[in-house]
Amino acid sequence: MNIHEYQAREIFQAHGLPVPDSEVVDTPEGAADAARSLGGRVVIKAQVHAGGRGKAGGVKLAADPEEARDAAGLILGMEIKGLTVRKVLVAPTADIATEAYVGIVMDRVSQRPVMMVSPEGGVDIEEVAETNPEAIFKETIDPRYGLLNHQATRLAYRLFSDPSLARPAAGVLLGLWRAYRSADATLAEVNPLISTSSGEVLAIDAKMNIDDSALFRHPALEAMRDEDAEAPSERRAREAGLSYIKLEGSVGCCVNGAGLAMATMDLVKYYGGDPANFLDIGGSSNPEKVVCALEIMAGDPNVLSILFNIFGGITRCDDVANGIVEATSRLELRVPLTIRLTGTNEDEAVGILGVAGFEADTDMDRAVQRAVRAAGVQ
Amino acid sequence: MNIHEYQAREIFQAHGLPVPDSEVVDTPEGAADAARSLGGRVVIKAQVHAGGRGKAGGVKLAADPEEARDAAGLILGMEIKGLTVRKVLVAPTADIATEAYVGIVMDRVSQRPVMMVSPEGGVDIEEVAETNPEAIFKETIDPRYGLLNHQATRLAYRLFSDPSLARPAAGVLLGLWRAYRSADATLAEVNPLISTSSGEVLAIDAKMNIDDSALFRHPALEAMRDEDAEAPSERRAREAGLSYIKLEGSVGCCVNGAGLAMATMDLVKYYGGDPANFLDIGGSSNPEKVVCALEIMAGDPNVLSILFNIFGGITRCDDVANGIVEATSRLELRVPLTIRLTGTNEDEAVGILGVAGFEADTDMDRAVQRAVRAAGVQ
Amino acid sequence: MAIFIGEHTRLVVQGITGRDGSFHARQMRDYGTRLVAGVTPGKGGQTFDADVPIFNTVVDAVEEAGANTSVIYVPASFAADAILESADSGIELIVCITEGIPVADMMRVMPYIEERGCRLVGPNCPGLIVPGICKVGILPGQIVLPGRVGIVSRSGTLTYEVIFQLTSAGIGQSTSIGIGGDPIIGTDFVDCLRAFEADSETDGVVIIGEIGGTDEQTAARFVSENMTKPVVGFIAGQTAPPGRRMGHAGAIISGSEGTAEEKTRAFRENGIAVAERPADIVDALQAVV
Amino acid sequence: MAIFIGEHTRLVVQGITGRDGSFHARQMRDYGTRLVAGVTPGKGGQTFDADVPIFNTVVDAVEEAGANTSVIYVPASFAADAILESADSGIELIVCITEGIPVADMMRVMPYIEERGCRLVGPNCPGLIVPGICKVGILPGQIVLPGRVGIVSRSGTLTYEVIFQLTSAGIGQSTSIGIGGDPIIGTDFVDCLRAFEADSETDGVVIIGEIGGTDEQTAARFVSENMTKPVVGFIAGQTAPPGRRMGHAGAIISGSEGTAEEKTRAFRENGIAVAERPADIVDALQAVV
Repeated sequence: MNIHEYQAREIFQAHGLPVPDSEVVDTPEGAADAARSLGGRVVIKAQVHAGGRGKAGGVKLAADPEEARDAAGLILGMEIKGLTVRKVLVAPTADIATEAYVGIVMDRVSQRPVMMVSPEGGVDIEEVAETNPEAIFKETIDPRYGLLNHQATRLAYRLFSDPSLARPAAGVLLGLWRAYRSADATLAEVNPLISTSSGEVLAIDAKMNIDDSALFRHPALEAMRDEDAEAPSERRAREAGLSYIKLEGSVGCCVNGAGLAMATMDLVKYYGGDPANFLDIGGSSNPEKVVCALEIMAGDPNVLSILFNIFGGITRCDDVANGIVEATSRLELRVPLTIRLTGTNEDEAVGILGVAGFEADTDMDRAVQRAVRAAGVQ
Repeated sequence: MNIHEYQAREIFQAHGLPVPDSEVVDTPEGAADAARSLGGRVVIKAQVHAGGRGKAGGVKLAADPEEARDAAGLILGMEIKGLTVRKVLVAPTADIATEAYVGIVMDRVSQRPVMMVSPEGGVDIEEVAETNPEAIFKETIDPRYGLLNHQATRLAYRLFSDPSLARPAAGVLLGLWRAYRSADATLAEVNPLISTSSGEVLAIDAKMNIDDSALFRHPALEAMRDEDAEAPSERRAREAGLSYIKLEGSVGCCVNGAGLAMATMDLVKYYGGDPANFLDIGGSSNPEKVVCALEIMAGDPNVLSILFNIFGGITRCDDVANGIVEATSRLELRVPLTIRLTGTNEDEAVGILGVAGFEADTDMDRAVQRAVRAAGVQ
Repeated sequence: MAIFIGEHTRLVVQGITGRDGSFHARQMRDYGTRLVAGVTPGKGGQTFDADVPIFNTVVDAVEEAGANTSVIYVPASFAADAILESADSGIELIVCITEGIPVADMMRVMPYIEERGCRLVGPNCPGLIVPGICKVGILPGQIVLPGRVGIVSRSGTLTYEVIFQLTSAGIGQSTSIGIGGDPIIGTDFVDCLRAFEADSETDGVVIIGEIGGTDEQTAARFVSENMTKPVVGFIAGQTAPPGRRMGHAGAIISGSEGTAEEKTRAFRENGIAVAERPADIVDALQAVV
Repeated sequence: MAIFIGEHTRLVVQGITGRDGSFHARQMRDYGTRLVAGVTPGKGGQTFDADVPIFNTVVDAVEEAGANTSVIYVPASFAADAILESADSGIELIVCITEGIPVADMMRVMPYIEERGCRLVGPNCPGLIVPGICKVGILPGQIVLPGRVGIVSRSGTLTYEVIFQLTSAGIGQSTSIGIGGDPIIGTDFVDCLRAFEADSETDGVVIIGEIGGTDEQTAARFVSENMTKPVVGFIAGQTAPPGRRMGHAGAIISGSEGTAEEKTRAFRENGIAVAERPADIVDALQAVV
């Protein structure tokens, strides 16, 4: 789960990082007030779950409260990568001498968190990794020990040779690790970590992703979820326990299992269609989930054809069939439905569907081809 | 450092252990008040850093506030193993169905903490270990992981087969581990952990030793030190950074280094004397420490002879010599002084001592023999 | 012989009295797996289906019932400790079916497992099946066919689909193993490929990858450098958008890493025949085995 | 040859700009030890005594100055991390002089050290000296004499006393090593005895134990089972009262365990000649070597 910059700033502050005080507001007038109370020049930053907000015009400087009001007025309501900006952060500007990158990512290869720092901060770290990889320094963190003091020291002296900067930087790295660990994060970043000409080290940006699987033990973090950042259909799916991602195609795909769902979408593409979504109803056999899945797909105006692809293992085909019958009795389906079912209780499912007037196929390729044709693509 | 039962109870309670509320008082009247506010039968327990207080009469039952007053009156002021009882704990009595032992010790062989439990609680665990070792169950704790849930579960089911008792017992074990770890303890014990006939699991005793070397990071625990439990001379030595243990003999020994100090005491014994103390002035060369050491030994009325045994390495013999001269100029030494010095700056030391009228030997055996003779033993 | 499981497997089910655990315990036993014990703390001394002893702890199952393999069906918040318990009790192979274990928990589990030298399959995986002999996990027994092709996959139902298509075409399997869709897993592609290469009952291997991470690329290099047996590959997720988690916690394209295109290229460059559709796996296999 | 240190030793001093670190760095260098680097974070780029480079980190000292051995003089609250840093930087032998490291810190250090396969001597120890060749730690160089007796001890000044008496009697030493008086230490008696047994330059060994723990008993069994060279022993603390810590954190008789009497008996029963006084060590050695 992504959280917003202003939320990550709070968490980082709580772990002792030198994050300047700032305010988050949702109106231009609020931005003017914030600028007034912060005093001096401020920066207005869109709070939105999308990278590249600077390039998209989502970050603006303001010399006084009036400029802050105007800037916030321009940013609030703006769309960045399909997401509407509903909140802005108002933060004091800093007198930047140097900009560094510091971050912790979960590294799949070492199966450990890796702390990365670079004296080339303020830009996309993936770019630095490609153009100037020797400017990135790493320490693998043993999860049984956490980030050790000497590791923080080693990295801090890669960023600053001056001990009066390296010492607080080491403190920032240790604090960032504590924040990462205690929030069950999969990413924690400060970009840039700056030094000022007066010799301060400050974290003037904050980014954090939280492990979805760990949210059960972090109700306070779960409460930070920005439901506005999800499509309403995605929120509904999440609440129903479905794994759903809306795409732009016309063939709705409802599958049990994430791998098979992706393979089904790929096969739609292979046969000339475009998948309208990823949708995994998971391993359970709850007909209610099937009903919800069908409603979500049917509610997508782009969808011209709906495909079910169910491989019965734990999932019982008859449960899915019952769900389909139940859902279609509740809502008038305006698009053709193609059903592929095989495996556990396949015969019962075919019977149930037959009574309700549906035909079911057992072959995946044939069903996908039919669903693509039904969308009018071929 | 030892802490008292009432202090360990507070720590255990803070870590979620089911420790019945109790009160600690230092007057018989206080005990009566406590018994009144707790209601019902109570137990009065001497708070003293000595084992076997029960056998010594330091634990008494009281049926009502009057009996509590009388019991506390008997216990307060009592001497147990040379220590005066200044406080008593007043706790409600429990309806004991079973008594178990649970504890964590620092195991030198595995170099890890070991949790031990035994269904034979309420008695000295060392006795159980000798008479019935198969009644003791152990889990070695990996300090990188802490006590794991399944380890606590394993041990809990060794104590109780009934899940309604084993589950809370597992919780007690996990809480005891948290207390042990967060206090930098070297020992944490509940003996007995009881089950009541109504099916409760309760920790009705509490014991904890804290790692002296870790006290620097636990000011709240350091503040729990009971200075009344130390001999005044031991407290003074500790405050001066000396390692001093008072014994009953007549030959005061002041040595640099713990191993050499023990070897010197043993040699005193070998030559027929009795050491009056262990005293290690450590590796530093601070003359003030020497002064303090000499004053402490001279203040012990049992001491009939004082021996310095200094092997100069980091410790400079001339510093020790200066300390001796300084101390003897401040206090009138009523007993003979034997000095053995060798190593770093030995010649300077002999010179300094010579000017002040002291003779110094370089041979350990000879010096010890002389000091023993000076005590009038031979 | 097969890989990892077989007639020598003596299974304990952790969470045997739960809904999933009891259902699959019966499925596995009925398939022929030697189910020697179950574990549910507090139910020690009872029996499951009258003949399988239940213990409070895994160590009891090892000592009293001789279990050497465990399969875990306990909820996500307890699953990491269940793995540690098995590892700590002398279990040699631990198969963790549970989905949704926090990444931080798994990062602590991995070095613990490695120190004790035992093997973990999963978590969030369907387990293993040796047709006609033994199954550990949730792979459906009715779709497999004894034979000489090994299957290793990050998916669940996609694996079933491939097995089903192979079986339908008369191609049998030596062992099918689902290694799980999480970012941090125990046994990986390379472990399985190495085992299949060494297995005298396997003639060729199907490897089913998906977007996210770089395990497929590592596997491809291993195939080119260390394998003599033919390998056919398939990658799911060509149509997956970057930055979105496609169900599996591990199935996410982050940055420039982990696209299906890259993985497919790595397969091709290292001599793995790539099937464009699941159905093409059959043809590709028939061409090489 | 000697044990653990010698002409191959390339030393880095952690805490070289501190009071103790700088004093002993000079002592060691003047004795002949190859002092190649010092470490003090924030002073990287400076030099110590004009010719020893100072680095911010141990890894720099390893990579840029080729250090293979470190000696630690940093305060107790930083010392555990200093050990971890050396282990993490590829140092092969770490000698920790610092006294007063919390037990919990050392318990975390030990498995870290073991995983990396490096050797720790100490903490709370005087270090090692090979007469005339190399010293690492704080043992006084002027009392040793080159020779063929190995000394291993839990004490500091008591070791000096024994070395001094041996040297006075003309008995030289191959290596003297103080393993430290803490309850949790890296290299133990058995490690040193094994190394002395294997060392072609050592003919016999003096082992100096004290009250607390059971390391002397373990060492005694090792001597009886694995050693061909004669061993002379001494135990300090016959007059120590139970339950009191005699200076060293490890020198405490707890329960029935760790008395000098028990240790002396274990020595005698396993063929170790026991000296009653330090002075008797000389005679005992002359009788056996």
